[in-house]
Amino acid sequence: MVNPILIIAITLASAFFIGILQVYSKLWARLFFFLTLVFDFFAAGANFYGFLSGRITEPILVKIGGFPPPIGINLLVGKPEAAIGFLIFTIALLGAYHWERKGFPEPQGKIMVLFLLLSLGAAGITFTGDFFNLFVFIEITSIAAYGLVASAKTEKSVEAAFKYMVVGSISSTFILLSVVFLYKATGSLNMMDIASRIRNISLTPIYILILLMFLAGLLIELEVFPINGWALDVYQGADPVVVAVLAGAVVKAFYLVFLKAGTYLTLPSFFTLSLIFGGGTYLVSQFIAWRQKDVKRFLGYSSVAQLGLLILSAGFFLNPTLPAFSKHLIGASIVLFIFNHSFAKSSLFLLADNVKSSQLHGWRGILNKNPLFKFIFSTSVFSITGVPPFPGFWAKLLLIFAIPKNCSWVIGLILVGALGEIVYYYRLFREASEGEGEKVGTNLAAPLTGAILLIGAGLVAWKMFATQMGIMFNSTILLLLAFSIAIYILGFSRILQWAGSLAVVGYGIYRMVPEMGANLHGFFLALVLVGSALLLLATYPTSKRTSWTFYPAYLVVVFSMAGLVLARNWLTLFVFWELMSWASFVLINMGSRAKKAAWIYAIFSAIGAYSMLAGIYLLPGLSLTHLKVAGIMVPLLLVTGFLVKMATAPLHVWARDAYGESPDEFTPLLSGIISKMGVFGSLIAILYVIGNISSGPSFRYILGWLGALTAFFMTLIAVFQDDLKRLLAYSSVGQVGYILIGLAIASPLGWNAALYHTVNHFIFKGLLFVAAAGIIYRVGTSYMPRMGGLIRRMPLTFLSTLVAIIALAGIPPISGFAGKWLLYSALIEKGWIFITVVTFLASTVAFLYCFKILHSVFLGQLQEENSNVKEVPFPLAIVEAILFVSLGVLGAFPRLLLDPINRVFAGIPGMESPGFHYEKTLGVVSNLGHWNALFLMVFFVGSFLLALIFFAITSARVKKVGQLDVGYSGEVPKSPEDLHFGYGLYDHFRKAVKWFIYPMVTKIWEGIYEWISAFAEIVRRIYTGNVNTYAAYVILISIIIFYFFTGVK
Amino acid sequence: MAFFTASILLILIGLYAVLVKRNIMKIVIGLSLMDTGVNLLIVSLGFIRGRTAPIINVKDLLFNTSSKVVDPLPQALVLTAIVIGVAVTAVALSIVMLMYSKKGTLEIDEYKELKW
Amino acid sequence: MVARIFYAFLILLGGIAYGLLLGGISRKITARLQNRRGPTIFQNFIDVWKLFRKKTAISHGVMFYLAPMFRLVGGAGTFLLVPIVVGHPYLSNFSFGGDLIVIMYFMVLGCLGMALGAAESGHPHSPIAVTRGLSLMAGYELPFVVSVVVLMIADKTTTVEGIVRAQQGGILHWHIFTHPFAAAAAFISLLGMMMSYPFQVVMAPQEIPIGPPTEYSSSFLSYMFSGRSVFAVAKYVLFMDLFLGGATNLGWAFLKTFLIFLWPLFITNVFPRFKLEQAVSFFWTWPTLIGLIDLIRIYIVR
Amino acid sequence: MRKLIAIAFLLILGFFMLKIVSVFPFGEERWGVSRHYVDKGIEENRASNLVTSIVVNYRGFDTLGEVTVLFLAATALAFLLATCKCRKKYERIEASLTLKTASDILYPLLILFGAYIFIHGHLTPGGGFQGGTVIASAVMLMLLSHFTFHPNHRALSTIEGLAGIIFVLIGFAGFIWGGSFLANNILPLGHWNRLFSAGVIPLIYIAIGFKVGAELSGLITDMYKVTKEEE
Amino acid sequence: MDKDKYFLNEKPGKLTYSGVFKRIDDWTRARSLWVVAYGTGCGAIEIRPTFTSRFDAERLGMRMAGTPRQADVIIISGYLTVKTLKRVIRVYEQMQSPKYVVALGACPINGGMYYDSYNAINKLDLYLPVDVWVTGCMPRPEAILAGFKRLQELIDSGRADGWKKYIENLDWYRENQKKIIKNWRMPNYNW
Repeated sequence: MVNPILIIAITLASAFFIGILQVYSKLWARLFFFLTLVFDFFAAGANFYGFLSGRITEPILVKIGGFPPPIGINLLVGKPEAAIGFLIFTIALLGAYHWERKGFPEPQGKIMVLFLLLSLGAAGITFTGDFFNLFVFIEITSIAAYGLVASAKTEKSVEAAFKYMVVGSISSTFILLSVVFLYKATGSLNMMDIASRIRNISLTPIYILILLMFLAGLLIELEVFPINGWALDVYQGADPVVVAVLAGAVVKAFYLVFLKAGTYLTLPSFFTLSLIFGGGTYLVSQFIAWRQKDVKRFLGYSSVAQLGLLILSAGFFLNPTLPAFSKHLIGASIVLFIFNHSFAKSSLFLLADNVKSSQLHGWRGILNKNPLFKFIFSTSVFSITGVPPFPGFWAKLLLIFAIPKNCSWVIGLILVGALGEIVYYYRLFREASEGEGEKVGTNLAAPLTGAILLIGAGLVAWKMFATQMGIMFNSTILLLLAFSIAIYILGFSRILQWAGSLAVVGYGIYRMVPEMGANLHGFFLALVLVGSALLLLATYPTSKRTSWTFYPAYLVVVFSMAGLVLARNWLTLFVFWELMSWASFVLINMGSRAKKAAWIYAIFSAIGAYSMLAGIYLLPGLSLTHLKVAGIMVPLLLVTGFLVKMATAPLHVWARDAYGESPDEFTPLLSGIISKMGVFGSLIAILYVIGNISSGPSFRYILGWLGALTAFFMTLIAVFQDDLKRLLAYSSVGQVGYILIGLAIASPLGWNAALYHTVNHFIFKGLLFVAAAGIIYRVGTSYMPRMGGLIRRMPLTFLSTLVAIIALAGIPPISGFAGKWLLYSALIEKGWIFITVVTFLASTVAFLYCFKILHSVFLGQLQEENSNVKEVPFPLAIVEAILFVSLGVLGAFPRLLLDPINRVFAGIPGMESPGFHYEKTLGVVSNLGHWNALFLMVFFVGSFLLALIFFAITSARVKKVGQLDVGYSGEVPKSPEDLHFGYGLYDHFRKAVKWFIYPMVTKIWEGIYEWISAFAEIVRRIYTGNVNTYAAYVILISIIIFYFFTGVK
Repeated sequence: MAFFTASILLILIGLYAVLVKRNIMKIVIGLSLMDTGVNLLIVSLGFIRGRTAPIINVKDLLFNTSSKVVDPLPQALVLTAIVIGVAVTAVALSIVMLMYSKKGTLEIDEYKELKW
Repeated sequence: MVARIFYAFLILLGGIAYGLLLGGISRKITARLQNRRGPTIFQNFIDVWKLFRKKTAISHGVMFYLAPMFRLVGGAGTFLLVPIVVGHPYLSNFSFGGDLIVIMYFMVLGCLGMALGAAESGHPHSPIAVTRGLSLMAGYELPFVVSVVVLMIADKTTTVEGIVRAQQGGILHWHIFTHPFAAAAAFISLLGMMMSYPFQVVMAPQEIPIGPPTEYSSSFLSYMFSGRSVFAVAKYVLFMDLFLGGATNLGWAFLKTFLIFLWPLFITNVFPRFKLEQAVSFFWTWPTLIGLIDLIRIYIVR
Repeated sequence: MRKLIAIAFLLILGFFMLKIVSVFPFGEERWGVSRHYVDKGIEENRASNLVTSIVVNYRGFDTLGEVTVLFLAATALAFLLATCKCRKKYERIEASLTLKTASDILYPLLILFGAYIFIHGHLTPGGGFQGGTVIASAVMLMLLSHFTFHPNHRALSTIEGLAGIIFVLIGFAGFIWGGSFLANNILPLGHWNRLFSAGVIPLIYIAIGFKVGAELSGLITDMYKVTKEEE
Repeated sequence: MDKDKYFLNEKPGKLTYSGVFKRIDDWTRARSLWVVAYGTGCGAIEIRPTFTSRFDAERLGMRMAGTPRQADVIIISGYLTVKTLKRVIRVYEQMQSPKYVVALGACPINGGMYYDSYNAINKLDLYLPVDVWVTGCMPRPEAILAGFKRLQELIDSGRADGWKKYIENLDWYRENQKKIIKNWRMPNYNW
């Protein structure tokens, strides 16, 4: 234990000493400066460690001058104070180091003194147990901050300092007045003493007014909306290092004071106040950042919002009616939030310091300049936006689950705000990762430390809180995830990394074999692991452009999916869900033109994840069993989460670009397997939740309609795509619509159809995307009108694509038909006749794009520039071969897949009998009809061969003619380009269906975005930049607080 | 009571300057006025009618002191507050000087680069 | 089984012959309607033979080569999956292979094959015609599906046999009388299926002469010709089974299919042609609405 | 309009403040912890000036902070104005002989007076801050009257820092020998109302006096120099 | 002259052209003439009545073919310019054997009224093997039908072998064609 007074006194003394020293030797001054900070760091750390390890149990009470508490000033350092103190000095040390590397502005000695005293002031604020002393330290901090904010000596920084100073003075006036009034009212200045005295006096309105005055002063410092204009100006105008320390450390000290005020000054309206101001600030700031073009200011908005969330949490934390466990959770969440925000935001500000321009467009492409920069940036952004396993995620999770159910609207507020946060943070991400940017600075040690600390803290939090929350992790999955990350170090050699990944997935399969296939979870596990292994095989040749991170991220996606399907608990499922979503975001973002797509993907992932989280929150229990819920809200929220991943209309907006622009080697996984996680989720949601609500059948009917409309509209839009991958994207979305219909039917036949189609869709869409990857790799474009005639160059790919397309279209002898047949049988059995009609129509329209793929890519005229392309690379060819053979085999023997599916459902009540049986001649027989797959296959192949042989024997001599030798009205065509009909292939059809393909949903989403942006634009106009106005807001808000929260009228 | 009212008036006048005046110097003066008002208020809060200053320089005061002197604590506090006010004013003035050196004007409307 | 295959082969040959004959008849009737004498009703046989026996043929590639076989097998397969006489050991064909859903999807196979071959020829007219054909298919499929679903729901079966059995017991049990609106929708969509005027957009002689098989010649074309003929017969038989109560013997089958054959023929000779988008819009509105009357009735009555 | 709104706001605020103060009748006797200072102050500290006793000992930590604030202000000002190219506003003219002579005479007297004030801080009204201010006013007087007057900046800084360090060191001495930071039991307390009494209080006040004097002088010099350098 | 290359000879061991098959073949060929009518000159206007209600060529089994690939007969209807000749040759070469040429009017025979034109050819049979000539300027549909009747007779009796002659004398035809068509730039003959 180090006496806290030593920290303060030694720092003070050395500040004075540096004041002398700097006159004589700058070097020594600097040395001394760092020595002091390091001492502070270790001293504060020792205290914190003492508390953590349990060596110090009681709060440390320092009696200055030897006087007992009410008489003299005393410092009171408990666990929170020690923690915040440690945080302050850590951030200060990092900031100082960063500033030193960058170069202190002249005169250096003075700025070091200011910096030292700033951290000292913050520490003093944290440690002190006396209200007037608090005021003194606030003033120390403020004055140091005024000086530091102005330290850049640019017009902006000086202006910011002035505004800060004016508003800060008003704030300290309020604090001073209220402290003196408090003294007058209670006769004491000591916090504890006042706390006990206040308990003894009756809280008349006037007393409350005094307390509110203190709180108003504090709220100004805590940057609540709308009296935070000064703070935003400071964030924008000041030197980023200063801002990093201010936002990372100093504000946290003020927050601690806020907590103390809430604890000691038993203010009745504290809860309401913190809810209103915290929640309001949080919500408003998250949205007004949308239109912000200045990165530093926008980070400022984010800071303000985070602080708002902290204030809100404080309200709950100090709410006496909260159960102990919830209180514990909220406490943990506050700690994590503070840690997360301090390090992530400081790192971001320090990164901003490395970038020349603070404008958004100035950040364009800077991530691609320096991998370290990218790492820090992504880590920080992920952490702030709450991506597992970073502390921000756990903080949010803990907070949400701690909030009592009767305040569930607060959850909505938090999640909506978080969504806003996602929107603007990932817009920055998008901007920063797009194209090639300017060079960035290399002063990255401090933010790197922050990022590493974040990761560490995230893992620690994972270990500490996961079990408390009831999140259970399969140890094998964790091991495999660790392996996945470890693959990163093999990044120097792509082939090693690939082989390593294969080995890890192989090991995973080996370890997981016992789990596979036994039940629903095992079924999906098998799909995930085996499917991913296959698709992984095909990634190598085309992954040239992607980075070291590709394989680790890929494996993380794979194993988080494995963890997801193995989850026996909604929360576990959610954690893995988030992990999967964000890892796939990373992967999508690797596509060279995928930045916007990744942004939209992030937004929609977040919409899904948050609504799912809200749903899980509202569930009566967390385990994956039948849960009784009332009303339609819970299933709706849950299902929305899953539907996003399935890209069901109207949540499909992300899919086109995410599928179309993501790296070619990743898209098969995205379409083949990741979308199936939505299927899994919907299945269990329907099974465990929707099955139990009274309006379940109609809910499912609506789901069925959603599926049918998705299938229809997406198919229709797919017809008009000219980009190969986008076409496949829409097709994929449409196909998943069929699966949704099957799920919604919820009869044995329907679920059989859904699962069959799930596997089948994986096979053929995986195949198609793999083939697309190969083609794009060879041809160099995904624009179909520029292809054509590739059948002559890629026969194997054509054959496998053809088979896949036949499966996709659901034409009999190939396996795709099985899903269709089961689905229609189920639909007709169920009597959902209108859905049947729409589905039928959709599958007919699907023929249009099926032909488009085959024609535009493989048939028609071979273009001159493609005349030398080769067959797709070997690994891809192997995967194609495996997949198309399996399509054919399944086509002939659907029982190979139907039997396992039946076994899966055998354990579910009401699903024991599959709804069909097998007969020798009739094949699969349902209650309505029958279908003999083997016969059809034999019949088709046999008669085809017969016809072919007959033709070969009897026909005229067939001569192969040249490519350009076509009937062309006697003319001689000049080039293949003239003859190839690729562009606008379905223009005539477009005229017929133009009413259906109007991008209404996209327009609606865009409209929502625009409206919110416009609203944000209006709201942020209140920050006029005029200091008079800011002061007026302060007065106005104070008046409002005084008026509404006291009885004084 | 007049002391209270007067000091509150001082505070309000200071605030009025901060809220309304367009000249930066006047705003700083307003802040200074506010400080003064607060200090006055603190001192007057410590006053007890009919008592002397808390300096025990005569023997008589040594006994039963608490019935003879005013409350010394507000005075101690005000001492600190005054010094802090001076410090803030000094920093404010230096910032104002810096601002003036940048733009050559003290008009507050010219300093609206940071907004929204 | 061998006997069954043998008979199936015979039936198939009969079907092709019947189809070619119907083609000849239609040419004859058209000619008479246009105040001409027209060719002999066996003209199609002559054409097929001549094409088959041409001395040379050209190919543009593998798919081009295989497509006519696809077409023939697709048509023949569809024909063989539809029972001509339900319950008959041979004339019920291979209807055990699948129900109506299977048949509806199997129908596409031939078209797909031909589309692929045509597209490989590299002639710009081919994809134009194919895309038109597919679009048109998207058009007529809707009313057809509406009426098929009506039948399936009404008879609680998806097999053709079941639907035929449900119509036994008198002429008024035929679906054309019990579900007149569904039947009307289906028969309008038959016009599209047969690509007769006013829906003659695929082979539109005016702008893309003879459509997809532009590059096909000689024996390839003769295969296609046969395939198309038997495919048409398959559709007639299917419609007979679905709406006209099936057949109890070959005589009835010939009569009913001939009646069905006459319906598009008479329409085709008196109507001008729709543009494609008009055709699709037409199918998606009027016949669909007509079919929906029965669909809604079924939905309510069920 | 702006003014009206501002006035309305302020009137409401003023109303609330008045409400607050109205519960504390003016001049009412209302003791809190200061009862202890008043009753036990002499006994514990032997400083006649109770305010000093509070300022330097009971709430000495505040004073340390206060000193720091002033130090901070001086540092910040020096830092901010160090490279400031503040524009000159008007021509300076030489001060008159009378003024020069008078200030030459007053300068040592003022410094002496300041020293007196802070040395007697524990006995009479006044103390380190007040004394330091008087000293600084002496420096200001010289600055205004003499063009050539330049206080030694290094010396000022050194004094300022050293005085601060001494303050902290005294606190430390209390920590080491007296049991707690700023404890007033390391030196004999002496007798009431004597110069050498009250333990470390006069020492601290002297340090503060030096510090404040040096700081304020430095502050004034800095501000003054900024305008002067332009000439 | 490589006869195998152009399949003039029968494939050994396959269905041959002799006997009953040859008979049927010739019979059907004569009764199923698919025509590509190249409207080179004023004769184009006469083709339409020939094929429509009044004269109804369809009763002879004839019909219009949409593409040279499927056609048996090409009708050269009227004068032939050098520019058109190139297209005609190309169309002819894209037709599948056996194939026949019917020339209408005086112009293909000797240039007719354009005998001294700088760009109309005078003798079509220098460039393509004409099976049937129908004279007149222009011949009426009746005459055209008569010409086709004659063609059918020729085919039926196996004497319409212009396509064989063309292949056998390909070099001679090419020489003539190239003599008159200056910018040749055509793909090689396929059959």
